[in-house]
Amino acid sequence: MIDKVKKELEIRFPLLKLVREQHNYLHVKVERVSAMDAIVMAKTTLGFTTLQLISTIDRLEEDVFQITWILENYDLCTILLISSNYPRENCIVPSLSQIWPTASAFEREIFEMFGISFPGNPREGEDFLLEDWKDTPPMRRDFETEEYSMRVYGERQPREHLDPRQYIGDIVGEWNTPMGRKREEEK
Amino acid sequence: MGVNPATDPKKTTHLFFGPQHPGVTGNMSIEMWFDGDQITKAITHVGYLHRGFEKLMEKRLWIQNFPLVCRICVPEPDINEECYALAIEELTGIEVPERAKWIRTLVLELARFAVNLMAFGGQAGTLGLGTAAMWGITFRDFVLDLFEELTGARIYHIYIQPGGVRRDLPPGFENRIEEVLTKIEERLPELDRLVLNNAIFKLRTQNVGVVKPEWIKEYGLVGPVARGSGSVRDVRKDAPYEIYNKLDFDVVTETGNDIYARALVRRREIDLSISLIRQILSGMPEGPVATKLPNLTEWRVPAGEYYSRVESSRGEYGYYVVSDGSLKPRRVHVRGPSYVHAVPLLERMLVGANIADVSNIMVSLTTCPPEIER
Amino acid sequence: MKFTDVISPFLAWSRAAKKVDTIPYPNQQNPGADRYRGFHINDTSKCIGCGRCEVICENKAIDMVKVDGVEPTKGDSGLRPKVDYGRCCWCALCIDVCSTGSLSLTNKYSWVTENPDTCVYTPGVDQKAWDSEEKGFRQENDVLGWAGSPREQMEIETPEKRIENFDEVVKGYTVDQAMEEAARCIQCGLCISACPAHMHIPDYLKAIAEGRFVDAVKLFYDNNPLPEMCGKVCTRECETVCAMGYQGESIAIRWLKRFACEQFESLADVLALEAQPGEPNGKKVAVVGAGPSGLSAAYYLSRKGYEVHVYDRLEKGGGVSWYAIPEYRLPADGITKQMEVFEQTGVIFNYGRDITAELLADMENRFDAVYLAVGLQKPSDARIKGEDIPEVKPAFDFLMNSPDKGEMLTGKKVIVIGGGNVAMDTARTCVRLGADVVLSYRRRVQDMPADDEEIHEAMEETIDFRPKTIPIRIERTESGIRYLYHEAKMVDNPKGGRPLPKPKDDVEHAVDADILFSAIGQTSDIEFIPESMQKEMKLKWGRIIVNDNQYTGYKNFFAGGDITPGEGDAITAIADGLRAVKGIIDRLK
Amino acid sequence: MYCNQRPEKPGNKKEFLEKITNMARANSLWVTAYGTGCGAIELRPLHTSRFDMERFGIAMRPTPRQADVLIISGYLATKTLKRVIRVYEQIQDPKYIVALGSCTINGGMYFDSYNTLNVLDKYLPVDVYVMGCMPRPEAIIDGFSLLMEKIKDGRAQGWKHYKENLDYYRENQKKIITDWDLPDYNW
Repeated sequence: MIDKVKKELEIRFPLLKLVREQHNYLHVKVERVSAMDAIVMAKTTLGFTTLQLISTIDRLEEDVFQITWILENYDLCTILLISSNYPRENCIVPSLSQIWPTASAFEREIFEMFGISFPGNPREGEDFLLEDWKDTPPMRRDFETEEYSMRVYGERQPREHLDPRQYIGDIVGEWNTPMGRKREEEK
Repeated sequence: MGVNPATDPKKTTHLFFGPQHPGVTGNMSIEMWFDGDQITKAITHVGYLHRGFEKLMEKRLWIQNFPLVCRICVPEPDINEECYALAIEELTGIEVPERAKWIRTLVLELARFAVNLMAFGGQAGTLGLGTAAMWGITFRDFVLDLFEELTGARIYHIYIQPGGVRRDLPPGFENRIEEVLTKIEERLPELDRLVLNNAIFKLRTQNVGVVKPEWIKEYGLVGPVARGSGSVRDVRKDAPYEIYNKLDFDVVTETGNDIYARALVRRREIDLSISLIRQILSGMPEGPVATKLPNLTEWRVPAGEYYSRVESSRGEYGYYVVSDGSLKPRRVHVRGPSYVHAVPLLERMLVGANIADVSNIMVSLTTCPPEIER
Repeated sequence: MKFTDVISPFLAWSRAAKKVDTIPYPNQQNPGADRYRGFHINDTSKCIGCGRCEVICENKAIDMVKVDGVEPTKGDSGLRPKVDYGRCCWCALCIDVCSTGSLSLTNKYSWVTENPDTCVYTPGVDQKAWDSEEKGFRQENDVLGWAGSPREQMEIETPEKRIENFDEVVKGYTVDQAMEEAARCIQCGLCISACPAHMHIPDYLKAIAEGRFVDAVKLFYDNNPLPEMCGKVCTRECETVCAMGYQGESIAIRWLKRFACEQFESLADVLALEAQPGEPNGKKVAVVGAGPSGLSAAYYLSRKGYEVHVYDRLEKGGGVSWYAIPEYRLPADGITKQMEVFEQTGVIFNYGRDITAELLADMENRFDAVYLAVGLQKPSDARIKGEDIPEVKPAFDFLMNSPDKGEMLTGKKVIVIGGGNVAMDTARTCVRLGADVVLSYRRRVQDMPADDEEIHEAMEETIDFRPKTIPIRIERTESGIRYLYHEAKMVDNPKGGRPLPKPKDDVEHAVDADILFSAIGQTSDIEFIPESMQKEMKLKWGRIIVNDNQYTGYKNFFAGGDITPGEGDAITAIADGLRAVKGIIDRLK
Repeated sequence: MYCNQRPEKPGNKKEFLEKITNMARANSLWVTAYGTGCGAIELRPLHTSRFDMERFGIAMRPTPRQADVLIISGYLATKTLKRVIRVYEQIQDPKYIVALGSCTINGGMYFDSYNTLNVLDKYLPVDVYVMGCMPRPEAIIDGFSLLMEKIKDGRAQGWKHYKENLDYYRENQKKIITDWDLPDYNW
């Protein structure tokens, strides 16, 4: 089954990259331009009629968002993951809410958590999990949650933190060698 | 929370159901518009339990996430641990000892058993049948005692870990399970009389909250919601994990499409769990229960992506785990069955329903808000 | 609607006549299960303050804090975990990773309070109601193995093969093995206090685990200019306190050091930027003795801009520890590799110079400071009757003269007296030269001062161990010598300490042999120091007493290494050199 | 519908009257049925036959108007805090708050989460804390016993404190609820 799916996808999308393949599991990476075609093809001709999940990974160092659509062939319990990269700046991804009623909620969440826009989703922008969020979208890699939490919510008492490694090193004068390499420089 | 202070110019009534409402499952709310007592439009509001699990998991070591993932689903934490552990095992190639697989399956079935007891009783509870709800929760408590003995906690077990489980079964544990099973089994017929053979329950649930079979594929419905409408979908059977392929069972399915059918599925799942637990206890092999892991604070999971699936009491549960080869996960996306059940499906099901049935319908989907919000 | 459906619910009333499920006094009658995860307790005497619990805690609920009555010692940081119950989530990860198993959870679960600020306490130090609770979640390391794991096994030559030649016994780690072994480190830093030179052990283990071998070597050179030698023959105090050693095996710190150095053909190239002479400050320092202590002082002084002259009576640098340690433990090519670094640093070596009183007096005039690191020169007397027979030889001299290149001892019978590393080296060298070796030691095997590994390997190599033997005398026979001894029994030492060997009976046992090596230690020879100087210095048992900065008290004279009292191993000598550098810099300011 | 004035200062009754009313209050604690967090799961066994909290005079009420006690069962998301404030303020005087779990004290598991409070008593007056994550039903009963003792002693004055220091609490509340669309006084 998976062989057939793979073959058909490869014929249609020659630039497709295979990520993982198992007897009921296939993960492929496609070009941005052919992502929607691949999804539609999977739904209409390959039998992956169910949308399980839309997931996003913030690949900050590559400056892209990787969007993964997880589709399922309901009768065969077979999973197809289709991933594609979208540039991070003003990221816009086509909406699937016309094809699957479930897509709308996933897309609303991604809009809230990553700031990715899905034009075509009629309910885009409605509050989903957060209420009146003004900071960087929280699931982005450049959002520091601990810093935010300490700034906004505070903590009861600050930690009395003594790192044993540093504490011992200071007692015995580990860094007090003739060359005196500073710990800060090391780190 | 009472009527919205802003007066609506149209003749429809506008009501909030929840989050502070005894009939709501967990902490969520539904905003509804009525024509008479018939709902014309419904919007689910979630996020009251949003803790940013997925963000926190990116900030913690692989092993440190086990205490975190179990908190995503309070009634049935083990599926989260199992699902996350399965993904890690797939990415790292860690082998699970045979006995650990059996113990894991035992734990998962016990948890499913406990949850179905509570959900089955809870379904009656929403109709005012408090006794059934109390019985269900009390039965569940007997199972929690077993969990306490096995794992050291009633609710958050943190028992399943990559490469096995954290502790071996305590001596004589099998007998205690058998005692509890017998005790509950004896009393289940009473519960049946109280719920399934109850005129009130039948009147309030039959032909109410219908899930049409054609919605199943459209929405990707799973678990008792789908199986109450004729689906035979069960990950335990279709893509077996752990030792489910060695156990003998048939997928529970009903064709009533309504709340009663879903309650019946849960009731039959309880029997199935009892049978599975007995099978597991009779076949439990000896051996080690955990594979040795490397230094936990320096443990790097090889780069890769995997979507792991298990069957929870509410249906298929998925974890999309992405590693970039570092000490911490790059991304963990939790896909609970309630996501589609409680948001798109519930919004659609409620249209045309009566105000009195809202809570009933919601509970029949066993929506678990933390799964949606994480 | 069926009539039965109306009736059937009422049957539930039958429950009214049955036993209830209610627990009458829940909080008293329902203790937590045997394995319940409740509140923390800590056996503070067992705890070593490694901070593993703090690192694994995902909630930052555990802080390591100073507590009264626990002082930092070697192998104990003196810190103890303090738990914040406003953070703790009862996951018990801290229990399963506790390296000593001192931390546990009790099965007490009830703690209510009006004041949220009181929910922080240090288990085992602050009194709590559950301190003596016996049940609860305890570590089971045999199930999980999170608290301690076995060491990566290195390939070792079989005894049958290795006695045929002088090749190294241990083969060293492969890259994968080394990275895995180094990754076992939990970065607690207890080893730093145990290492006399306070090397940056956690840092370089981390560097090795991450494959940054260049960084590791640079970190070695921060406080040890002879890492390859230490990587092979160090006494490894660090490994004795390793937190991983309590429930598993300590990390092979020594082998990892050796591994990192062996990754490079030339250490001088690795340190091309680091090991350079410092900005010259016009001051000159003489270092007497090119052993570990002298070399370490020379290296750092030179990098600090001093002009350093090293004097040694031998023809090559490295000192006796280098020459006397046999090839199978420390191959000679490593010496050249490490000496290149010193040359690159600009140290000037004067080899083949006998150290005399005149030379010392000359130094006093020509140099701003002098560092005496001459070591121990003279073999100790065995004080056995007949030790003046020519076949009775000091083992140390035998080792010094490259025995592997000397004549074979095939078919000869050799007796070695002693239980230290020199005795082991001599015995094992003789075995490799084809001799039949008997090793005689006064006390038990476990009392031997040699490394356990050495003893173990020596035992494998067909050496006839005769512990608990008290020598009586050595006689000359027609073909060679005869060694006579009493068998000993151990009696308790009235003054405390190790048990003393006493003759079991009057029976004299005899062994015939061709050669006897006495390896019972060396003593110092300070005759080269002029009497005028000796008067100014503080001497004890022929050793020079120095202060914390290795200062002798005489002019600008410093001393270190074996000539001062101490452990007498290479790493202590290196540490002496480091302290002397500090002392010299301070004094010449 | 809403009261638009500052709360009146609670008057002082005669001491012996106060004692008698406190006695009565302590023995009938009615709890608002609002499961704000995961600790709610252990409240269910509490009102079933096994632990049976009604024998202690503790009962669940569906609406805040009928209740005296609000249980904050664990962490509070900012979105919930807004609802909780409203629920709390609608409870008739006297009212008490029982906080369950570590999360209410110092953030617990979610100390670095961008969406949960760390220190509850900055926003609402808490009378009793029950330690544990999550606390068992037995521990919650202990918590209620402590609350009863407190009420009997007349020490459970959190609600008075809240009224007297309304400005302090409001300031903290408004700091994290940026879209404050509640009436200022909703008694």
